[in-house]
Amino acid sequence: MGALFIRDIRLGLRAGGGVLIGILFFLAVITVVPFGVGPDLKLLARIGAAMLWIGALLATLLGLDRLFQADRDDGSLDLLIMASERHMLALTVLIKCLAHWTVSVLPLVVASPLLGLFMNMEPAAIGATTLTLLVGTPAITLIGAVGAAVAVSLPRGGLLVSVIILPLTVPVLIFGVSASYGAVEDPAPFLAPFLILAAITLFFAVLGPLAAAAALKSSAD
Amino acid sequence: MGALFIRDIRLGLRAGGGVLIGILFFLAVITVVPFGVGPDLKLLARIGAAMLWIGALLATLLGLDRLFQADRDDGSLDLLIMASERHMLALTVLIKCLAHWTVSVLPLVVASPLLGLFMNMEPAAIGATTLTLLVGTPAITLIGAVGAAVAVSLPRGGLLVSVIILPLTVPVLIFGVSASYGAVEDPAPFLAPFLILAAITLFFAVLGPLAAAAALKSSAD
Amino acid sequence: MSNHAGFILAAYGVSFIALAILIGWIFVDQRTQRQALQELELRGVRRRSEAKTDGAS
Amino acid sequence: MRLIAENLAGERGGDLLFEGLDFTVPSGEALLVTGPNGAGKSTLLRIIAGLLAKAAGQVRLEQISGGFESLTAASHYLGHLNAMKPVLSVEENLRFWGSFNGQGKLSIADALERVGLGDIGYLPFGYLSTGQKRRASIARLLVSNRPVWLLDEPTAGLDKASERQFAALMQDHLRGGGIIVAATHLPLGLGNTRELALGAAA
Amino acid sequence: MRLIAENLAGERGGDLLFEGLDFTVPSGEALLVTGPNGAGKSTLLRIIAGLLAKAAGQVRLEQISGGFESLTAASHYLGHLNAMKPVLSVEENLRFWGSFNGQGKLSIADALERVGLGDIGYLPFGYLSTGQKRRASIARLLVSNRPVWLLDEPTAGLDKASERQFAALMQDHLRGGGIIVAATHLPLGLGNTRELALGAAA
Amino acid sequence: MSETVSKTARWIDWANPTRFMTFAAAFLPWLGGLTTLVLAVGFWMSMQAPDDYQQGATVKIMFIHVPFAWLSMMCYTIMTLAALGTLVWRHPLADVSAKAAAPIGAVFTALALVTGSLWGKPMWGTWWVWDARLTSVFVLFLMYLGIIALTRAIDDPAKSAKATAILTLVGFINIPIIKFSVDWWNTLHQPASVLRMGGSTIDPSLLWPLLVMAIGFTLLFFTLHMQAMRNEIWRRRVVAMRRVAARSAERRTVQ
Ligand code: HEM
Ligand SMILES: Nc1ncnc2c1ncn2[C@@H]1O[C@H](COP(=O)(O)OP(=O)(O)OP(=O)(O)O)[C@@H](O)[C@H]1O
Ligand SMILES: Nc1ncnc2c1ncn2[C@@H]1O[C@H](COP(=O)(O)OP(=O)(O)OP(=O)(O)O)[C@@H](O)[C@H]1O
Ligand SMILES: [Mg+2]
Ligand SMILES: [Mg+2]
Repeated sequence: MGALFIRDIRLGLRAGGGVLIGILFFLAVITVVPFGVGPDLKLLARIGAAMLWIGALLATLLGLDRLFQADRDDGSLDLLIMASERHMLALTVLIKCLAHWTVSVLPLVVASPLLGLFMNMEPAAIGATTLTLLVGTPAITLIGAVGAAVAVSLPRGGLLVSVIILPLTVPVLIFGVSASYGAVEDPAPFLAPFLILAAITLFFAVLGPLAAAAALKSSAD
Repeated sequence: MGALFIRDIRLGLRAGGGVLIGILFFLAVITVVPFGVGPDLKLLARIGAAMLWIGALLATLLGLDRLFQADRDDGSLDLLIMASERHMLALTVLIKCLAHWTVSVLPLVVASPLLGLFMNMEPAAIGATTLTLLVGTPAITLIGAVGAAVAVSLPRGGLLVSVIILPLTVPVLIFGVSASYGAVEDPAPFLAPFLILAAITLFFAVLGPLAAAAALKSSAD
Repeated sequence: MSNHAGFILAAYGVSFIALAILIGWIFVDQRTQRQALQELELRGVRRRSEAKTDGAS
Repeated sequence: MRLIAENLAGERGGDLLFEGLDFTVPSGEALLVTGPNGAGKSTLLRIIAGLLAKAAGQVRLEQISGGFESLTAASHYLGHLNAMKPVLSVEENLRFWGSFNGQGKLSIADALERVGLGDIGYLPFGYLSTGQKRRASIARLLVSNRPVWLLDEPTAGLDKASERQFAALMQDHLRGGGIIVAATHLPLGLGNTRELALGAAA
Repeated sequence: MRLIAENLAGERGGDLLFEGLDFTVPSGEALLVTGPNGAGKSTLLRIIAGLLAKAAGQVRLEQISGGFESLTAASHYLGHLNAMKPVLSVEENLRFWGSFNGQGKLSIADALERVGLGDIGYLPFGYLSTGQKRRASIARLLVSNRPVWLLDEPTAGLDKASERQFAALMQDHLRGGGIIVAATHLPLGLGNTRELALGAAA
Repeated sequence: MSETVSKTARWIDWANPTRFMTFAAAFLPWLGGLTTLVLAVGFWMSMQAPDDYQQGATVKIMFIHVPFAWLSMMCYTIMTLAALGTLVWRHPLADVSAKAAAPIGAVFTALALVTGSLWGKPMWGTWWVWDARLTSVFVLFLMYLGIIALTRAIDDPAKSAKATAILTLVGFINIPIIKFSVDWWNTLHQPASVLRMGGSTIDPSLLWPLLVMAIGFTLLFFTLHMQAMRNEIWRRRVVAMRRVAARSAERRTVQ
């Protein structure tokens, strides 16, 4: 299992452009929003958390469709499925998700405080947003794994994967954003949505790999 | 050449599930936004154009990295390069870009007025955004093609170059969004950024394929 | 209240057209499949076994 | 240990490719699956490997030794695709499969030596020639210990010397009590083999 | 028409694989390139096809007939990869290459008939078995007319019957004044062939 | 235990595709006729219905909008049951049913959205607001389209069946989640307040046409669904027979 994690991390760093393209896209999102809302710093600060979340959500989608596709194309997926008695397939999926998250999403989370500064957000808001991103984005990857597994046999599943999973990521987004707001606006609570967010991540950490494993098993041909 | 266009369109449609997916993807991306920033119609109207552009950028980037990779992986790229006396390679690249744009981006451009309605944008803003998308998104595909070609030719070093090339899409995004706003907000001009946008597209319509073709030629090994 | 007649007509009209297209498509589909089936049967192609073919769905 | 198939049937996209297959491969023997293109050789191997659902019948491993739980778990599958990552070096690829599949028998260096790639383990897998790639995948069979080898055209692309080398490896495996099921158009140069001829493309 | 190589050298990643190659293949003859894995057979073919830069020397086609401008333009290249899209049907794939490469000789249906795939042209390429895939790629050589065929292990995965069929196709091509350069480990069953043996893995 | 098995077996036997085809062929003309009749009566009744004192003539849109909205949800429920049928009982008809239902459901959902928008413009002054109910219907529409796209993208029915079933099931969890979470999100930011007629206090003069129309459209749905299932079964037979034909032809050429 550790070996799989290390292999996927290596692959991500060495070959897939995922990391940098993801960050770049994230930056692009954050750069153009001020053009839209104008130089109104207050407004920017208000929608800052939402923008960071939307940017992170969309950036996570980039490259997610290749999560299993690459392994299928070179025959590795067959062997991973065959090994399912040694390593439960759901666990294999979980590890692959973790590696993908570490390589393509973690850098965004790390970069988000900087972008929060650009958006004129308060320090507390920045901290809260980063924290919610850290806790919430794994859920997106895990949900995405289901879509990637369902679409694995399609050579260009990219868009399809996003279509399948975007409606499912809506709750994550909602609770992530509301927790971030909760940290600065007084009536709104922080802890409740944050805990729900954590619960969603944990829930999908179980359900996502199981569903993805089922889809992968039936995809072998 | 027509044959190549038709083949690539077919590939895009068959594998990913059709034009429908393109539109659907965009719909899904745009639905996510109100969940993030809240259902405030005024605010939505203001960031509408920026959101449409971000959605289009994401859709264009999804799968763009596979533009030549897929052909390389199954050996088609070799034959395309070998045919370069019959069909200039730069032209081949251009046709491939066109096909990619037609399948993955054009549906979004067509769907964008509808989404403008959902975002509560004014008719003038909707028209301007659609127009800028139509004129500006090809530039993103063309710039991306250079990155994709470089990435194919230098499996390891390629990443770095793509990351240098991809930031070029940010100006496209900025001029596109400012032209869209120019159409509705008074002090901001529409024509100037729009013309710059058109110029960028034309410029890359020539330079992009040439650069990509050069990279591809040196890539064969 | 006839100033809203346009909206009502549009609602009924759109519904009628959409349902007509749906029904028409289903009938065209029926004819296509039936013709293909008849043509194959004329050429003497037989399903291996009914249950098997359907079961493979 | 015995690999037993009873009344096995395989289908692809609704078409029955073969049915009523019965065979037994005892430990120490090899089964050669032959037949024209499209006869279903690869399909049969994938069914045995547990990657494809069988249309009817069953296939199982009896008296399994070595603590494996099922036929799938006890099998190595070498398909047309090499299951190696082009950007990782040969050694990195093998190290990954070795620790993922466990049950190491040979060290990676030894395995590479046995397939004649001792000196180029540091190269990225994508740089190898066709035959070298195939040999590197054969080394994958050696780094983890599995009694059943399912080989789909294993010698495609190998030169004469490597073919002999590989035949010797298979002999070793059989002598150690292993089982081999190989789909092939070419003679493999093995002694104690049974043959299963699948029909014309059905 | 003659394919001429003079003092040709090829390298990979800084290593000289072969040098000082001189050969001439006149119209109507075949050159068999043999040698162990990693000897540089594929490299040589890719150099002739113009896909790889030569390290030294030159290779050219003299007295080209049929209006081709260069060796590359007059060549068909059949590599390890089939250059076909799995999601498109066999016919769609062939139709694309036919109209992209131009110079049609056989219709697609005829070409498929010649390789024994006449009735499954409507299937997606990805559904074919290994040997059927290879035969479909061979059909690609038939739909566009090119005098020079560069074949890299063309018979890998073919069954005996298809091998004979393919040998007949190559004979036809040679009889029509074509040239064949083939890298292979297996005999191709051709008559008038020259052989070029590349050295051991360098 | 053995009894349940045999019971299931009998039930599955009853619903085998061949019997379904016989049954559908006999039943469909009657169902079609009944549908036409009920819809005609319903249409006539809704034309006769009085205007609402608050909403004026636009209340006529209700007679189609509400049935469409109900059917959009009913259809997804049927597809979810079918998905269970595919995954749990592996029933061959289940996948056919789900695949045939998806486009019909998508059309009804789209019509609910369009008629709702056409009602919203005169009533609320805007085509669209991001309120809980509207948004969840929109997401439902997206999921229909996603499922259709998936069934079209994988052409081997055996493979697309499971993938689609998994997606449908996962999507069903999504509907309550979205409905629930949208409430959450609305309390956080002040939403544009949305007028809504009290569901319970509808005047009988409006209720009866609505009910008749609802029954009519439900019948229409079942008619179309049954016919679409028939088409789908035929389509699969055609594909299977073409393959058999091709294969026997190939055997001839090879030998
Ligand atoms: C695009 C916009 C709209 C959508 C997507 C939509 C959706 C729905 C849905 C899903 C239902 C069924 C709810 C249920 O039974 O639980 C429904 C019922 C209903 N809608 Fe709409 N609606 C829209 C616009 C409107 C407008 C503008 C009005 C009137 C001003 C309206 C009035 C009603 C009424 C009266 C019912 C039935 C009452 C009930 O069962 O609660 N809707 N709508
Ligand atoms: N994914 C698939 N979907 C549908 N049909 C398939 C699929 N893969 C293979 N087939 C069909 O199944 C048949 C058997 O294929 P298989 O790969 O088992 O043949 P094979 O005996 O291995 O042939 P070869 O010698 O060419 O490798 C072929 O006719 C092929 O067209
Ligand atoms: N892309 C590459 N980069 C660097 N070296 C390479 C590359 N491709 C091949 N090589 C090396 O070049 C040598 C010759 O490779 P080539 O593919 O020409 O051999 P071959 O004679 O075709 O062998 P085979 O019989 O296995 O096909 C090999 O040693 C290989 O490691
Ligand atoms: Mg095979
Ligand atoms: Mg080679």
